[in-house]
Amino acid sequence: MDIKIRHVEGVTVLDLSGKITMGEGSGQLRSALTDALSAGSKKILVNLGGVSYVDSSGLGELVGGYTTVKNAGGEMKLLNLSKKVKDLLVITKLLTVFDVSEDEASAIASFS
Amino acid sequence: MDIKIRHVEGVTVLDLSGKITMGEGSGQLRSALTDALSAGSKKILVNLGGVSYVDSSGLGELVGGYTTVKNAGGEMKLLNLSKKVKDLLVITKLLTVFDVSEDEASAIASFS
Amino acid sequence: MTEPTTDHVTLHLASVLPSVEAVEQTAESFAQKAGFDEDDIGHIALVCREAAVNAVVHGNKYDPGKEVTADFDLTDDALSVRIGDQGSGFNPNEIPDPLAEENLLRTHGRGVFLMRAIMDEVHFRQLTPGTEITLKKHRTTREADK
Amino acid sequence: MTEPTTDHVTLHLASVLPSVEAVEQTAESFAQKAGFDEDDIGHIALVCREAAVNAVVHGNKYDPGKEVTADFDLTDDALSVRIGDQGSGFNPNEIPDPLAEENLLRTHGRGVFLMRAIMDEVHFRQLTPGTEITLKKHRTTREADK
Ligand SMILES: Nc1ncnc2c1ncn2[C@@H]1O[C@H](COP(=O)(O)OP(=O)(O)O)[C@@H](O)[C@H]1O
Ligand SMILES: Nc1ncnc2c1ncn2[C@@H]1O[C@H](COP(=O)(O)OP(=O)(O)O)[C@@H](O)[C@H]1O
Repeated sequence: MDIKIRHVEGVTVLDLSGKITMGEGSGQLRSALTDALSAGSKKILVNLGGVSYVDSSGLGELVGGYTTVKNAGGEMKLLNLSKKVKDLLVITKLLTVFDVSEDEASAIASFS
Repeated sequence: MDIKIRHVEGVTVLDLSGKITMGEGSGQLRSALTDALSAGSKKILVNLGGVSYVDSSGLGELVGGYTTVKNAGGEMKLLNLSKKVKDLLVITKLLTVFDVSEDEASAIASFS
Repeated sequence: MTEPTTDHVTLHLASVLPSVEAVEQTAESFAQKAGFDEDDIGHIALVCREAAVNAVVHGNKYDPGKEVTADFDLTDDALSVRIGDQGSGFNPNEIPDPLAEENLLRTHGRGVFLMRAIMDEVHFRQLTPGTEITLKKHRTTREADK
Repeated sequence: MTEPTTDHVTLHLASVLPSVEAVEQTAESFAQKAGFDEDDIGHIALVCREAAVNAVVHGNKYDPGKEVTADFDLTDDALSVRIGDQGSGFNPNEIPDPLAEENLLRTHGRGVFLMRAIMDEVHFRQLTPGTEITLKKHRTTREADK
């Protein structure tokens, strides 16, 4: 997994690419989020547009990241899920946990 | 494999990282070289400092790249080989083909 | 993706993570041969991978001297994938429900649930020692015709 | 790297590239258990990988229905790795010498040469159908003591 970081109108955007699976970049997302939080970001948008593949460990990474941000008083949302990733979030009911959007501009605007 | 491109005093430096093996980035080096050649570069330094691993296919990639550059009237040299990669070049006598150096500044200076 | 030329293959794999990729790719090619649609193929390959991860990680605990077996069987009726390990076993009835309110934010525990959601049948069998899981997905008439 | 708890393992692998990584990792852990030094471990793992690539690519031509077998055997005397495929075979005596002037710039044909350079013994055996290659590296007294 590769993570690139951008700042857009007060929101920290993490552009993820590659796979989020058992063995591939476990812990990477969590440490990128921790870094963003310590740099003072509270509004974090995780862009999964470049992510081709997520398995159950990857779902766990996303959930763990969500909790980390929430516990630090921040907000983490998801952007650009592929159909395959979205299917998995539906099946596991994680779509009820995450705020998901398909358009970057409105995702950015949605942060209060 | 990842390839990043820099330009230093008239020399095009390709910073390779990752693995050059069967199945990993085959053809990638060749196409980066072709791009550099069509952009007019004739002096090309391939920096293997970030390459952890090369197998016999990877050796073939390096040789193929060398030939591509040479046939286009250019010169390709290698920089920063790990011990493991150097061992393989010794065993296969490819060290007699490649111009290899361990220091970027002198490698850059060595291009005529 | 190259389709297999046979309807049955049994693999004996090392307990290392690349074995998990091999199981996934093999499942993908069998699912393709079975004629499942693209979404199903991706899902089937994913859960076979999950079963292999469990065998390598929870079962054999990465011991490269312990085997993971993977058996792929394509009949007119169904695709069956059986994954076995030589670990110390576990009680599948004790797996917590990942959809329960109190588990929704756990970072683990969705693998077997996904297998059950995606496949038509999931069975566990205790080996001595180890665990064998069978994942089965029925072909519809349309798929079997291919 | 987890060391295997046994001195012998036989794998039956799918003809996909991840199998090659699995062979490499297994070879690495056996070479480590054998007590070879770090450079040797890397080289042994590399050439076992090369043999597996040949079995998947040249032998079984990526057919996931055809098996690659990989047998690892550690004795007091040596580490032996045997890789088999179900391909159409070839004549190992006809492999061109990659050190010959006219072959030095070829983009292929260094795999078997590396195996021979790094291991103490390399044997080919014709199967029906297929090829089996045996790679053997002797342990020195120091290594066997570990
Ligand atoms: N092959 C196995 N051997 C031993 N324990 C297993 C095996 N497969 C699953 N388990 C147990 O079942 C639990 C749930 O597995 P799973 O739903 O795949 O989630 P996860 O692997 O993320 O924990 C695991 O944490 C493990 O304790
Ligand atoms: N298992 C095999 N089955 C069939 N042919 C093989 C096998 N292993 C090697 N070969 C043949 O021997 C040749 C040389 O192999 P090798 O030295 O590994 O170089 P390369 O794989 O780069 O060609 C291959 O090109 C192939 O024709």
